[in-house]
Amino acid sequence: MISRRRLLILAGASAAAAFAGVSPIAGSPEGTSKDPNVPRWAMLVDVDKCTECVKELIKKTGDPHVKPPCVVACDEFNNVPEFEDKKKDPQWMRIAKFSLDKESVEPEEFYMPLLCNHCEHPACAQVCPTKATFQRPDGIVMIDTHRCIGCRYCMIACPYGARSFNFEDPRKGLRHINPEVPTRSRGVVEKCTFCVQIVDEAMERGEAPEPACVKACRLYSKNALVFGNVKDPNSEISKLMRTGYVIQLRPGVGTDPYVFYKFIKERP
Amino acid sequence: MYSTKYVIAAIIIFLAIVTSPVWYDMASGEPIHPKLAKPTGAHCVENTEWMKAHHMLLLKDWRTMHVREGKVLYTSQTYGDVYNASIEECFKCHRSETNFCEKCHDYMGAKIECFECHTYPELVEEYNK
Amino acid sequence: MIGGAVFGVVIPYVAIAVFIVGVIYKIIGWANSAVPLKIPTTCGQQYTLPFLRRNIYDRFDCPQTMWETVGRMFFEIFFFRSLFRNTRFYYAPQMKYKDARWLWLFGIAFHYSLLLVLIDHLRFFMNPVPWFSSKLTDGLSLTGVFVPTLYLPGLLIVVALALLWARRLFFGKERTISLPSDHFVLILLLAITISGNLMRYFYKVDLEGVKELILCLSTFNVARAVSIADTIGPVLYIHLTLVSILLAYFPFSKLMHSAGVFFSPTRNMPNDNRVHIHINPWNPEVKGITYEQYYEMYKDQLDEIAENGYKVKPEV
Amino acid sequence: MAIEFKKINGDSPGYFAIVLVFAAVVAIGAISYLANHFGNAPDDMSQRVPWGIVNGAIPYYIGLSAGSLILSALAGVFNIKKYKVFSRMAAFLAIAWIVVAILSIVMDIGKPLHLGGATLYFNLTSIFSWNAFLYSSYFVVCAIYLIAMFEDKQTATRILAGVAVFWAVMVHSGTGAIYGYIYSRELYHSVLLPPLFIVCATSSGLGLLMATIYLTFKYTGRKLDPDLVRSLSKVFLGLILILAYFLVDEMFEKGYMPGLQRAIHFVFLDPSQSIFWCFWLLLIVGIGLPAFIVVYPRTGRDLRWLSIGGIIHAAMIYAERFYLIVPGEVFPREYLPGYTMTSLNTLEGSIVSYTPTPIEWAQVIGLFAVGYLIFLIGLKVFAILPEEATEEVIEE
Amino acid sequence: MEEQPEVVKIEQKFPSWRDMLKPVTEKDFKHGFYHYPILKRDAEYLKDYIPFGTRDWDPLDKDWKLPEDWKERFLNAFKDKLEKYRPFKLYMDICVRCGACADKCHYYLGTGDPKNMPVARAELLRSIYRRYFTKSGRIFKEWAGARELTEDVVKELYYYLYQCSLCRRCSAFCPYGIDTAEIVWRGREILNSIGVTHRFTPISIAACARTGNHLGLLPGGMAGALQSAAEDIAEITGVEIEVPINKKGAEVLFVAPSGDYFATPHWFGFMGYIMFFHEIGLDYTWSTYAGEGGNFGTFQSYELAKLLNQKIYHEAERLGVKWIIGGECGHMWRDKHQFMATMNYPLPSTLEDPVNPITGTYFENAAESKMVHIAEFVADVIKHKKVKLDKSRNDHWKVTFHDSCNPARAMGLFEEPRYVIQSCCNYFYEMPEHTIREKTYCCGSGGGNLTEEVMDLRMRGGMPRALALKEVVKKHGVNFMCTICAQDKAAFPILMEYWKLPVEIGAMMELVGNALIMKDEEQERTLDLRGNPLKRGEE
Repeated sequence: MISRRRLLILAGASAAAAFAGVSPIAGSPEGTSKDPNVPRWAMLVDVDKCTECVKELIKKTGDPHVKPPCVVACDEFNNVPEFEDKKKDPQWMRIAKFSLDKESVEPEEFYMPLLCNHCEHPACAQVCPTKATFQRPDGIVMIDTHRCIGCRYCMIACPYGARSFNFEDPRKGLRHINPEVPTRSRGVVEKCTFCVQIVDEAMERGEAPEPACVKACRLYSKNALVFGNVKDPNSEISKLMRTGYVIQLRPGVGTDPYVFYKFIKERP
Repeated sequence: MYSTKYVIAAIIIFLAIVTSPVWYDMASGEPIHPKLAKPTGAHCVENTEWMKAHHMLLLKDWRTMHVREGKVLYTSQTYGDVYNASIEECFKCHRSETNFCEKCHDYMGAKIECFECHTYPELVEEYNK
Repeated sequence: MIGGAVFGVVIPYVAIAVFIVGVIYKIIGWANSAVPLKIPTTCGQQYTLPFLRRNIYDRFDCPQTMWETVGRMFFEIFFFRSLFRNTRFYYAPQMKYKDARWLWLFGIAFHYSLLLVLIDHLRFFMNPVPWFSSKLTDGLSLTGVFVPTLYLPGLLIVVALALLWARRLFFGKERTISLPSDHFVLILLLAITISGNLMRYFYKVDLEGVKELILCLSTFNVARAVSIADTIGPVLYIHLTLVSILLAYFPFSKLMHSAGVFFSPTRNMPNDNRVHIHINPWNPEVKGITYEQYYEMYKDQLDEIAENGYKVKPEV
Repeated sequence: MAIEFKKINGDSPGYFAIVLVFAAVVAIGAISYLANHFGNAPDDMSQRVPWGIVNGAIPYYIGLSAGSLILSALAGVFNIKKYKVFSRMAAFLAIAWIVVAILSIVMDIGKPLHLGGATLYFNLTSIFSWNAFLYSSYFVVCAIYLIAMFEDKQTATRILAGVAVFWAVMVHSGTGAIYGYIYSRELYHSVLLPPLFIVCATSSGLGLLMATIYLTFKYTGRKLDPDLVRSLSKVFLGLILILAYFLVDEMFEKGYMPGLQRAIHFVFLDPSQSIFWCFWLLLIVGIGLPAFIVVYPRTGRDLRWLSIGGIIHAAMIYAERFYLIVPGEVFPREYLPGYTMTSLNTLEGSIVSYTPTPIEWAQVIGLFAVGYLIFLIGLKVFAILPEEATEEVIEE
Repeated sequence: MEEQPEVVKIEQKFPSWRDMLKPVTEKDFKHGFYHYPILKRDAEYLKDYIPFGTRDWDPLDKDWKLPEDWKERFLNAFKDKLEKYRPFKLYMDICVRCGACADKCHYYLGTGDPKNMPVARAELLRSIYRRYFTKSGRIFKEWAGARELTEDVVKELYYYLYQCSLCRRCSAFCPYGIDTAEIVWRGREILNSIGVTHRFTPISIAACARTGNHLGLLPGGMAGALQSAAEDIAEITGVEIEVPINKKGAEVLFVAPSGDYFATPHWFGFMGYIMFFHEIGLDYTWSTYAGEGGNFGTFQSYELAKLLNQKIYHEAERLGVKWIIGGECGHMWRDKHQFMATMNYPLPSTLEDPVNPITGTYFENAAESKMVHIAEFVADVIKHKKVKLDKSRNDHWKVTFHDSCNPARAMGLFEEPRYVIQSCCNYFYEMPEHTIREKTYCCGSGGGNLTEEVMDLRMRGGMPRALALKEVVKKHGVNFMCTICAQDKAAFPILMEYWKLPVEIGAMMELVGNALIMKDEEQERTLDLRGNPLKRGEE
């Protein structure tokens, strides 16, 4: 028969949730954790290696819109759909070409990936009316799509254009499904999660996590992307960050992004 | 004036409405209870009887644990063993969504929203052919 | 064993039987009395001279034809048109008349919620579930907040009933005219709806078993019903027994207004009294004074009128 | 003698015709909504422009609501007795518009059935969360205010009028803040937006109300003292001039900043962009023309012209919403300031055009029709129209 | 203008449901609210219909000297009514006591007595019904709202059933259309069966049964009334009119309520009828045998109603008229429109289709019962411009129209009188919306209450109407309330005096008579029908 105690606990918990307005266990702590044992995930992009890789690929394929392995891996792992119409096509990770805004000097172009910056002060979580977007103690900014109402305020607020809205049912744009990650539904916003499934699973096993893009980059033997815990001074990412000039995107808006871009032109 | 014909019509309509489930059920010829796919495995996460009524509460708690708190593991309160707090865990025993979840929910007229986003074995199979 | 059989099988069967037989008995009881006179309450302009326009509302409030009468009944039953006319008289300080359609609002909220909740319940009674029932339920449920989805009419019905009861408790006039039975029905309905909501959101029962039980009952598979009845949690039986009480009480109470409104002669008859004469089946003979008797009584005066050529002239 | 308010009979073929027309428009809007959200009917929104004109409907209709309510409460708060005749009508319109505004939120969001979450999980830092609270409470305040008026409760009406005006200001400031506080987009980020929203809410609400008053009184055969509308039109003139001042002020402020020059050129000076036309049409047709109509003696005395002016202004305020919402999205953000950017796989870094499709327009117009449908039915069901409206105030 | 009277103090009491079941007995009967008992003379005459009426009793007595087996008779009568009247039986069952009707009753508003709420009035009978005719009442007694039938209950029934004017205002608001008039009518019938009846209506019923009209005017008296009306007309207009009476072979029989024959202000309407029919040259006749349009029997019982209204068809048959016109009267039209044809079916074959001989209009809405309302008839004639009207002759009146309960809610006669009035006068104003048309308030004196002993009740019952009138008096300076009911015309002048309203009461036909420009009228009229000087060209 039913375990009466548990029934009451569960029922009581949900009752309390209904009346208090918030789930007792769902409250996300404000800000990332101060606890030194809780990691703070970040990503470092070596812009030079990235540029090298993309240029190489463009040359090889002749396609200026080529998707490098990191983007392909991201799309595949996270079930990011592909639609013909660029206007409606969601993209978590994308490669952009930059050049100094001075045509006269013929500046050199460089390429770098754009993805969710998992900011320390995420504008999206700030504006989300349902707390569907929230920041985990380890710094990962997540969307609880169960709660998302699809108002797209976060897309307006995000300074990095990292978010995509599902104008269509994503399953229509998928040819392959990774069962580990849910495909989202029509009418919600989605974005890069630092492959949170991989991160959580690795943490459970006590290993160092490696998101799909980072893994793909490593397997493609470019090592342009590094993922790790910046709180740990001995982590690879911390070490690498000490070796060059590291910038953040749009530091002026004060969101304090945790995807760092490293510039060092190491000429042979 | 007795307006007998209207009264008789009214009684017939009343009877028809009140007894409609009886006729409907008899005419439909559906079995009283649908045959659900048998799960593999010794037991469910919790007591089966309890799961029948409360599975969605459990899933909801799992979802809060997993998504918002990053806790991945759940310890069964009945059996004490540990499970991945994920809907994928269900499909380890319940190999079929269509013949288990959907069938029973169809029977009950309850909508399942999980699989608008979450995947299930049949769907993955269909896509990854 | 006994409990399940009693609460799950015997009581529902008895209640349903009492309900059906009782309602029909009551209807036949009404039908056995004749409607001697055609007494529609006219709330609009009658069918009259062609140059006096009757607007659409007059047609429904003062029906002349059968279809207009049907229209009137339709608006009465589906929109509570008469209640919508409600005004309230204020004594102080200005002695004014005001719209007071709260009763209409609460009433319509309650009745429509009830209808929708009943339609939602079809999923327990019908196998396979009819499409309109599940479509309607999906459209009226808020998802993403609670498990299961919040079924709005189910909550609204509690609110509406509470408001209706509050009228009876806190308003002087309504308190005065409320009999214990009026409170009883409201309390019973509140208990039913609250227990239903509790069952939906907090104290879950095995719905699969509930449906199986109900299907067994509706296909008269008593043996199986008895065996299933035992496996279902007690919370259901609170709800089910309360519903059974309501069903059994229905024919003997004011709840019969739901059938009675169709029979009300002030609403279901057209105002065509002078066009189609209504027949009273027991029209009695009444012996009044005849003209001959009258003439005998006032012979001289009547003769005088006759002498003047049946006319009266002014004497100026 | 107190002003007497009456229901209309609502039995003329004209009444039914206009109700049917609006109902048909509502039906078209509803069908386009369903086709857009559950079918394949195209809108022109994109990952770069996620807020289109249906989203623009939210501030627009809230503006109409706030404007109507502020006018309705004028009589109560500032004790301008002569406008009391319009107070019920304006308050009812305010309710109709807030219903429409809430409906437009429902129509705009991707998961309308999840909307309950917005009340359950309140996010203190989200303006949208605050607005969800403000909008629903504003509806309640409006309703209580209207009920107090129906019940002829003088003191309560006056107090509630004050509360309602305060609430309307809050609500619309909040709506302005939704856009104004977005610091990641320079074209959005503006401290002027909340006050500007209030001004254009009042002006558009008033403009539409003038036309509504005129048409309603005309077609219900009621006497309307032209002086009343004329004095309203002077308030209207003042408001649109303030609006123009704000717009120009903001234009110059943005234009003064070298970093925004390209964006400013794109918004204000590039005739190939619809936004250019939006802004200048708003300024010339939406503000200049109505101002002229009010000022020019021949048109300023003619209620028909004034109504036309009001309607033009109210319609052009939609262009204002377009101008407020769309350029900030269309004009690309600089992720790495000083560098030009082109994305390999998405449309980032370039101007993504946004041209509303008929499907989107049908939704917006359908919403508009919902407002007037509520109003038309309200005229029949509630006593909101005065028997006549005259300038002189008869004391009781 | 005099000081307004102090507002009548209305004590509202809200007793508990238990107190509501306790009967109000002779000890609590308030003066001015209870009726005197039936006179022996009338009881003797009507003994077939109202047995036991001849005994000696008074409502204030402790012992009402009811017959030995009164309880049995009462219950038998109750059962009989349940079997015969579906509405009665239905309305006993389906009331949900929602309270929508409660403050719709003018008597409740005026007295504040909770038992004057329509629902409570019906509950008086329902409580007995439950006790003796339903299972639940028999088992749960008081808790099911049932009560024993005792002499006290009979006293209470007598007290309250005669505080209803059968205006059916509550019925218009009831979601099930429960018709309190129907219930009260049955209640009074049941009381009649044990000889508990009031004084007022049986006097008129007996008189009408004997002489043909409620007032007991003999044929000569009626002829005299017609003659003096014709003389008054001649005095004011200079036109001498011959009035047909008992004329065989006339096309139309005209039936007016007998109040018109001599009471004021009915009289001016009476003159109006004669002038109008003369002007259009209608071939009609008055009748002495069927000289009464009103029917007080409808306040008492089915049989008594039939006793009175059958005479009209008998007379129509005897005189050989083609069809019938009925005058301005309220309850008369409930009887004529809803009851008469049913009660007298089959109708005399001598009657023909009601076609207006002046305009040729076929009165389709009276196709079978052959009885046309005067307002319908006049409106038709005016519409076809067969008469000349001078609106300015009514310029000294600022007119409002009081919809009489029964033509309004039992017939749907709203537009015809308004059309006629608006064709006859320049200044017409409606009273507040909630007091006109189907929501009209009773004058407070209908349904058998037009009697001196219940004056307090009548004045209180007339309060809502008086207040509504006061609004238009203040707003538009209304000084003339037009009504198409004989009882209104009798009741309102007293009410106006009581509420200090400077308003004259008059008939629709008075306004028609005033405005009517007669063919053989030689000089300009200087007086209206009341003999007041005409005031023209002002304003």
